[in-house]
Amino acid sequence: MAEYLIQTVGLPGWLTWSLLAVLSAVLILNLMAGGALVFIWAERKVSARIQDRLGPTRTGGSFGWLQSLADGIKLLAKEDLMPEGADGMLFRVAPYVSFCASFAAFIGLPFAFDMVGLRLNVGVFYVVAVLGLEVFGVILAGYASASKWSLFGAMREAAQVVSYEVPLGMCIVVPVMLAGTMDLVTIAEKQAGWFTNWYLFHDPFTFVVFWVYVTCAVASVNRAPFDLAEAESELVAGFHTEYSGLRWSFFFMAEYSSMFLVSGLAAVLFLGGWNGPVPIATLLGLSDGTGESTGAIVRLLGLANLLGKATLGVLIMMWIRWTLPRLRIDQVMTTCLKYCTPIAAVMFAGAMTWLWVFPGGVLNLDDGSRRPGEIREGWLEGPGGRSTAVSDAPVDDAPALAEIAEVSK
Amino acid sequence: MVRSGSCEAAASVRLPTGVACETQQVMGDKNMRGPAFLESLEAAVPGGVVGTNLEAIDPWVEVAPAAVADVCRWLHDSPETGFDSLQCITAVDWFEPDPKKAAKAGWDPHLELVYHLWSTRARVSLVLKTKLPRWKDDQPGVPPEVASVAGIWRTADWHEREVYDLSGVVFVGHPDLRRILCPEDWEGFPLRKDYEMPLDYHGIRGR
Amino acid sequence: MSQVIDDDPRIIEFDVRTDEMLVNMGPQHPSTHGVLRLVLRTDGEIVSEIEPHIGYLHRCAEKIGENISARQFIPYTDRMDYLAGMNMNLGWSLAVEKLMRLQVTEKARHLRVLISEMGRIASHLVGMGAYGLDLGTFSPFLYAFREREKILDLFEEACGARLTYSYITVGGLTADLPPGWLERCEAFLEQFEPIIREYHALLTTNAIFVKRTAGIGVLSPDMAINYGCSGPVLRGSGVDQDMRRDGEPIYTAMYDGYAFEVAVMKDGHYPRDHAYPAVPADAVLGDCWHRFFVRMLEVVQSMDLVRQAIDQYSACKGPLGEPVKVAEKIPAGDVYLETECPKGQMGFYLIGNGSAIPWRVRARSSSFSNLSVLAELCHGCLIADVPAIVGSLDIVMGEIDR
Amino acid sequence: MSSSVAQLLPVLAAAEGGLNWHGFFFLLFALLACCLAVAVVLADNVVRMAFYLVLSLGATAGLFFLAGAEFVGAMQLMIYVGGTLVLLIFGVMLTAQEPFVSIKTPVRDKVLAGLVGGALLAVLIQAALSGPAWSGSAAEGGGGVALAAGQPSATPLGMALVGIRVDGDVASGEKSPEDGQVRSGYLLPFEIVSVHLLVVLVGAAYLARSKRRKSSGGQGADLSTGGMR
Repeated sequence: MAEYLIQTVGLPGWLTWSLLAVLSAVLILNLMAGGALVFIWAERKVSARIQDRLGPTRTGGSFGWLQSLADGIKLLAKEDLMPEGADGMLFRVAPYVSFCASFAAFIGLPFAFDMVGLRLNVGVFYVVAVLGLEVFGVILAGYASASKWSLFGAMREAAQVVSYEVPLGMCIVVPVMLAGTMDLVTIAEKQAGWFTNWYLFHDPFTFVVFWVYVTCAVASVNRAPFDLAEAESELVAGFHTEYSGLRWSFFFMAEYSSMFLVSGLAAVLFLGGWNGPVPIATLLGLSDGTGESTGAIVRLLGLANLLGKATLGVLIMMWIRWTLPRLRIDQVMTTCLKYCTPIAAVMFAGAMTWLWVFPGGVLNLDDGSRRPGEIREGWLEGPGGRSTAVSDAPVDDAPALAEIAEVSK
Repeated sequence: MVRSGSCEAAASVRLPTGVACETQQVMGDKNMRGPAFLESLEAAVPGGVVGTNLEAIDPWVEVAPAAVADVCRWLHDSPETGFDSLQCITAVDWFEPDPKKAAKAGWDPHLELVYHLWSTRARVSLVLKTKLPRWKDDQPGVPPEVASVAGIWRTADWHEREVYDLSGVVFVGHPDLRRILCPEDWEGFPLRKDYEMPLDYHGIRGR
Repeated sequence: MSQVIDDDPRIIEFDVRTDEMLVNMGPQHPSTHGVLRLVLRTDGEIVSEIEPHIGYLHRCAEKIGENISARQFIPYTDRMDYLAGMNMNLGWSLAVEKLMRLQVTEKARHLRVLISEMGRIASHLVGMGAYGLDLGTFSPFLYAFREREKILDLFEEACGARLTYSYITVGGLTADLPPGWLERCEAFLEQFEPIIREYHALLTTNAIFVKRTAGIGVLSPDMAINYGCSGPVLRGSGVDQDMRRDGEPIYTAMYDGYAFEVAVMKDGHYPRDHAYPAVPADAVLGDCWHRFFVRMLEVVQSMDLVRQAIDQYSACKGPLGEPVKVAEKIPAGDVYLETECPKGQMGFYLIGNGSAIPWRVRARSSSFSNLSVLAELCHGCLIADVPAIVGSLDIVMGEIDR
Repeated sequence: MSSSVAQLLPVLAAAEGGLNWHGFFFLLFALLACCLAVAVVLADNVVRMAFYLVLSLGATAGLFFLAGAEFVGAMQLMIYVGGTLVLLIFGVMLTAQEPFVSIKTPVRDKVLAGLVGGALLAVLIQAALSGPAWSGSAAEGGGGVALAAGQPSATPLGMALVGIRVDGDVASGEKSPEDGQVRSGYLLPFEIVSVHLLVVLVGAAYLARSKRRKSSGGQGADLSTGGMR
């Protein structure tokens, strides 16, 4: 893309690169902002349907799809109050910190084979690390609003999110172990083909780990039934009691985008990322069946797949929110420490033994080219490796790899 | 448990006066209203019972103000009566403000406390009444005093606070006698017949 | 080293010094039912002491009662427990009729049973929905109000009002049922039956709901009696008392010819509980869960009563009878009557002096005593349990403050 | 000093004349980290100090990413910023009641700190600038810092942890020519460090344990399951 601009259009080098950088940033930002808007509307409609009522119908056509826009304008117009005893700088900065945290995590999430902000080799690790930063925004907001209620909410939220990162990390290690790499793109590639290749169905242990992951994800994103921070029945509105107008909308956007992110991560790790349940692209002959197809139509199909799965995840979260009552703070902590973490650990051990007992997978479906036991890293493929967008460095330690292959057979 | 049959009555007709509706006070063989009950009460608290009225729709027993606590204690604790639940405490201000009617009225101004007791086991109710002077030794503004029964029935705690707040009766021995419905710094006792609404309260115009 | 510390008595071992906080919950708090202010003394999350402040909705109904005639007082009884206006009217009308030794016609009696039991269903629906709100789930509230709206439509056809009915009055009822009302009421009951199972699935057997309510706010039977609790709060603690069966003859006579069992747990199980979810393992008799479950059983009990009332009412031939004139003279004398209202036993004490205007009117409210037990229940619970316990008592501030 | 500064500038000029983005971001993150570190020292409000620390450590994570060491960058973000600083802010918030929030340091301490800091800085700069890579290769290294060869990956690190060394030309287990030791993996040191941390953790928990009056059963005692105490 850059070469094209420089040669044909003759733009100076630095302008093209900055243009491209801005373009990708805007793309991701819009995906997040657009996603948040759609989800706000979806939340109203889904909760309405669950509660046997209609939800917004008048704004913009019959389905009220402009409702989020109307909310946005209202929030923009509303005055940004700041309580008198508040710590000015921290109060203003807090929403942007939590917004940036969930925005930065989108860089690592692969939407289709080559549609990823930055193909990090430590993709999963990076996303989880940045997701942990969102709690800063909440803590600072709770402290800076100088009100007893918001401090209560911030305390509860911080304790909950920090403690739920432990089981979340453990659940993520299982698919990473199955794929042998932390690179999200490779993990998704490995689950190409029929849905039986998805890690969800890889073995009973990963199946359970998926559901533990869902619980921890719902908790770490602070959605009901774990939404202690904004428990309106006890505390008035948790940490964002004192916020209004645009700042409040940033918190709102951060919550929805991290919801989308967490379900996107679930899709990539367990549900085969951009690979659909039925490999239509391979059946139609558009791609070569190894999941790394580079055709434009196939990528769009992949994008549709991932967005569909992530949106399904978000809808499920909404569905849970409008049916289940809220847990008490000590029950939330007990589920984390006494239920999620031990189950995740046991399942991790189970998945490992399963891998050791059935290296090729029980059904031995694949032809051994994708044996999960071996490490399929881009640069370990050797000179004849796949032509990927990233140039392969000449690998001079092929003999060492052969030896590894024997060890692990 | 089906209760079959009831007093048949066609159109809305008045029962002849004087025939006490079959009051549930008559429970099984023990006639709680009967003389036997009054003798046992008299024996338990000598000088307690001052008067009775068994013909009224809700027959009641009048007790001397000083003996209220003892009578209630006996009624609560004694096995055969066992009134373990206090339904309601009411203060009635018998005072006719305008002199003309006061002359015709058959009673002299006084304050009357009415206790409604209920026994959950025997499913029987009892009404206790006691007469208090309107003001303590007749200085207007100083509420009369009577022993508190909050120790016997915990529900009396709030009921007595309400009677104190609205009708002005001080209950001696009450754990925390404060106004319950009106603001803490409200003057006067609203349910008194001669109560005047204050002109203003913290700047809010009263009348 | 640790040995030295342990046996040195002078070392005052203090806990991590967390200073006590006085937290104000209400009066404008989303979870307190109406304007109730709770002052909590909390130590971290643990509530060590709680003190309810009431009186924000005090309209001195009793003082007004001394200036208007008995029948004119009916609209004030509507506004005491505004969620069960019908039952309030019934209580006051029966008290006055007891004083006037008045007997209403058979048709009026059956119609009163029908209407007051429908009122009980509507009130329990609000109690169930609001309790879901207190525990954080929003949907049951809307399901409950969807059904309550249908009942209010029926009431609107009968007496023209949806909240403050003044339909049952001294001497009978203000108007007879419009034609076709009974069929519509029958249709409502038909479609309401499966929805009760839906509520059970949504709340009663919901794991998180059970976790938040079972074993919380346990009220022992004798403490309930001592604090004068009544209604579902008393029956939730296992005390077998229901004024419709044990009350004054003039009130129990109203239910002659009706078969119903009191919804209370006797030796381990509720009446006819085969059709309802089992009691969860860690639910102790007298906790929030049992109070909630008793209300759900009473809804079904009231539905049976309404069906029987419909049959009895349509079988009645006689006229409905006229209520008394507005300025009817009340005989001298005092009378007290307690009726079984949805929240508990609502008592009216009335003193007449021969003129049309009563000398003294006193309303003994059930929520007033039910709330007084709150301080005892919330001792040592967590902050998140306070709305759960207040919700389980199902209090209405209009009735408490009068 | 001025000559070394002059050497910095070509870093910005990329080979084909346009702006060298890599250099630009490097300078940006470096400046950000340093200024925020200074801000941490100068800030008098405790909570703001903690917040600046979060930002400056975030900037250093950015530097790691720039240098292609994604694993270390992510590690920095997760461990430092996501873990330690959350606890630090917890501690600061819980204790930052009025008397502790703004810490005014007397002028005398400021001067002393400035002196010590300045001396340390001078030593560091002198050591950095005298290094061969910095001063010597300014001429041919003009193309800016070359990206690490090929797609950087954490796998050699991961496997080394397990004891299989793939990053050198010598297979694991043989003697390495230069220093004669066995090039074993990092498993042993890794385990030692983790046990060490465990011991430290237990010690800290024991020291900070809440002292409770021995006799009192106390209301709090039986509510000890979970809860915020």
